Amino acid sequence: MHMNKVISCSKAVEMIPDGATIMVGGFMGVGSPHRLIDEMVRQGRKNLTIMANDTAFEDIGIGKLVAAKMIRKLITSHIGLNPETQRQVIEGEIEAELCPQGTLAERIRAGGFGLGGILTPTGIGTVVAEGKQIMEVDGKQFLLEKPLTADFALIAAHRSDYRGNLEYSLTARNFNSIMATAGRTVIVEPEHIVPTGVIPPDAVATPFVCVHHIIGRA
Amino acid sequence: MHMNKVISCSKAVEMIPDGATIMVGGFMGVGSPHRLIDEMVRQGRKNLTIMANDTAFEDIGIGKLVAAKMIRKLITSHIGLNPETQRQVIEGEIEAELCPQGTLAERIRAGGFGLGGILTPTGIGTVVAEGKQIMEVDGKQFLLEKPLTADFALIAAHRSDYRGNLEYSLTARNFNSIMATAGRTVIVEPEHIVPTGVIPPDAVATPFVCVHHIIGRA
Amino acid sequence: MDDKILIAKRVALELKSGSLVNLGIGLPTLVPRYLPSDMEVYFQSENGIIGMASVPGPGMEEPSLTDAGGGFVGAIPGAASIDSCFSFGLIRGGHLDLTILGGLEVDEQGRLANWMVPGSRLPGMGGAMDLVTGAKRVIVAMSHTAKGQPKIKKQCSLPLTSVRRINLIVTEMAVIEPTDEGLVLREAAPGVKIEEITAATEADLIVPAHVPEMQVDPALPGDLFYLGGTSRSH
Amino acid sequence: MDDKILIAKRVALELKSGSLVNLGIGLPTLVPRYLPSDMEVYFQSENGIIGMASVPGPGMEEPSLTDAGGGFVGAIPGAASIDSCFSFGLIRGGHLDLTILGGLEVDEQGRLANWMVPGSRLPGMGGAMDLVTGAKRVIVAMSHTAKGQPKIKKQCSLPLTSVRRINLIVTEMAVIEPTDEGLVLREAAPGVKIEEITAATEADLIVPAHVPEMQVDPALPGDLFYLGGTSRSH
Repeated sequence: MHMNKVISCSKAVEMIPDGATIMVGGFMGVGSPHRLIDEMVRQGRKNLTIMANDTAFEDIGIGKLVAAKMIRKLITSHIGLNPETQRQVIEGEIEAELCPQGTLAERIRAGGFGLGGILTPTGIGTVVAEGKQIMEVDGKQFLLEKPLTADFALIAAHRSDYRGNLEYSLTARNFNSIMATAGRTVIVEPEHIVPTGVIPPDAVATPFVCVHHIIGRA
Repeated sequence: MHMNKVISCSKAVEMIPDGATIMVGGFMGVGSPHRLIDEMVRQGRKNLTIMANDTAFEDIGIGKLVAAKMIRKLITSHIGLNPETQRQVIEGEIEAELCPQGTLAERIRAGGFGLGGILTPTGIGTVVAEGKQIMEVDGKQFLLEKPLTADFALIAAHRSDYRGNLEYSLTARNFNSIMATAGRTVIVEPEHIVPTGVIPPDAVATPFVCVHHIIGRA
Repeated sequence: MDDKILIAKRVALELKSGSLVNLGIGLPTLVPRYLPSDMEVYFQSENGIIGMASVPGPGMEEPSLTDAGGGFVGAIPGAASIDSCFSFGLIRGGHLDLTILGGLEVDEQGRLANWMVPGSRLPGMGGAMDLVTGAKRVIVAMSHTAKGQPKIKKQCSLPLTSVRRINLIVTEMAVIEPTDEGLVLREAAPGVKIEEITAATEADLIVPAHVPEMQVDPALPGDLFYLGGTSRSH
Repeated sequence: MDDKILIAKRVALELKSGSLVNLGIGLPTLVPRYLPSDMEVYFQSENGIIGMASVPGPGMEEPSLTDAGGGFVGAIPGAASIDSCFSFGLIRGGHLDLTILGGLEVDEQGRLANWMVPGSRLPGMGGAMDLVTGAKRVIVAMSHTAKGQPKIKKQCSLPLTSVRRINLIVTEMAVIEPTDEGLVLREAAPGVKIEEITAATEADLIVPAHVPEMQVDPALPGDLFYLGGTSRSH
């Protein structure tokens, strides 16, 4: 017998307080935890800090959190396909930190893996470098970008076993497997839950030790 | 029709000159490219710089390169189970740089992924930190460890397709998938070669674009 | 010939068999249409697929297989899925042979600005900064002017995407190569005079004694067929 | 009771259900034998498996499933394979609840030296530095003395593995906890007097008014059964 990590969507969202810092998986809505997002909107959280690649579209994925004005701060690489996010950012309703996509992914990984930051050539000589430390290593310049962690990581997966081993599907993987390492509490919304042992060790993309709660069938 | 990357073991080793810098996959011989190593010994390379987790045992894996006195410099985390490596290092025949295992893995990844180095807490306050830069990030100290790349990465895999998509098996994965990103020429020795398309996209651990040559059946 | 198709056909000549290529949104996704059928080029979409192809046909869209704009795509046999760290590791680590991007401005040193217009548009840089900094080769495919104003300028007025010098600019008027000496006019589009190019370019152009005409195949298809191209249902 | 078995039985009491644990080579691999059967503890081997178990039986060894010493192991249903970056990412990133390691020396500040003896043994640190620096909890399981000399010293004479203060020392004589105030004697082994412990310890020990006796179950098996334990054929 082993611990059952499955909980309901509403119970999971009840754990998340106003003001929480939350990583949300997905890329333009693909591979986002849609049921968790809908439940967040239903329960009405506010003042959230959201870290995510993008805010999708106005009526899809993380865009719904924007539309419901639940976000105080946003760390993201792209908001160009969501005019409402741009409006809230330009009008100062959301404080936005724009971060190059590859840097964002590495910063989250660094947070999850205990590294003090990353040294990247991306952003050198651009506005992204403003106020940041430049490091010279063997004659080349790199920007020091700091690690990111979050109170919660809300991720989506294709399959989970009852222990929390995860498989992803194609481009729905994106930031999910990385965020799974960097949330202090990691909640996964899988499309399917299978008996433990069904996912072979080599097919596991996120090992069960990273996952704290699994959202059960609707 | 697509390019066929399969070559013979002897042709592959002929590409490697004396004095080359080579990453070799494997952990205590498990997941090492044994046929490539045997062929290296047969063809008799010298003055090699080898980067590998360990030197296995005297008659297994990388230990054979040590026994044949082919190594000038070694960057590794552990030589404790190979007395001949210890002898050559203590007597100055091999110049050894000992590196904590997690740091070694990240340095190789940093080399493969274009990062300027890694910032790790591992080694702070120990002999490993001597001569290295300490960075303070948000009040915590980290050691700057530099990236590693190599002329060649010799790796082992469970299956390859003809394009070079790779799957690994259990603990035979270890450093192989990481080194596959960091060698300027990457040569894989798979246990099996399968038609392209047989390994599904989500099962690919090393994408084909990282692999330059595939060793054919013996 | 449509300007976009002219640009796409010319850019297609720069692609090499066996190379890994990333295409920006819009014009760059027209390029694959104009590759010789015996050439195998691998397309990476930075959201996590290597071996991107078009959707095989209507009704065969897969919700978990999209490009960086969220449009449905397909995949070649032997495609590989990767996470965002691996995807950008390939880009930053020099594994990406070529990226083809649109541009808002390019300066005399060959530096690109393509990610924001202060005060009016704040889309975020997405993957553009990593792509321009890390790809082995960067081709900017863009219209030569915008609203009659040159886009190739002495200085970019917009924020730079990277300080890295890009490798080639292809417009409907010309092919221009940024070099140590400056911007060199390499080719002129069919029927376009060199004076017209220099007049439409704010930056100084180095004009060699002989500037050949841009060679593209007019027999290749002339319809706007984008890789991906199948929008999502939102 | 054999010293090693006593230590292993005592360390086993420190493990918690649902936790992720890494075991050093040697003595620490005795510990799983002494866990209650209803407790589920997950063992990581840093060479890339989470959910390590013993080989299910003779003839069922798998060449690609080994521990960090190269010995054959098994895996629980729902085990996961990971590469070396992920393995040490878990260790460095605070995902590893506990590591149990052998020790050569521990100093008065609770700092461990366990990876080299200058001039005579140069094994390399392997994963030890990452483990001691990164694990949430570090237990050192070792003999109290070596050749009659104390291993718990005022200062380590050997190079440190990490400056991080370890959490607990378990020997055949005592359980000792490094704290802000110094090394606190928490338990004495059955039949061992406190004076014997302080005499065998070079570092100052803080001895509370009441030092309970180490409680281990003598009914548990007394044979040396190591996790892994199946050597390779070299």
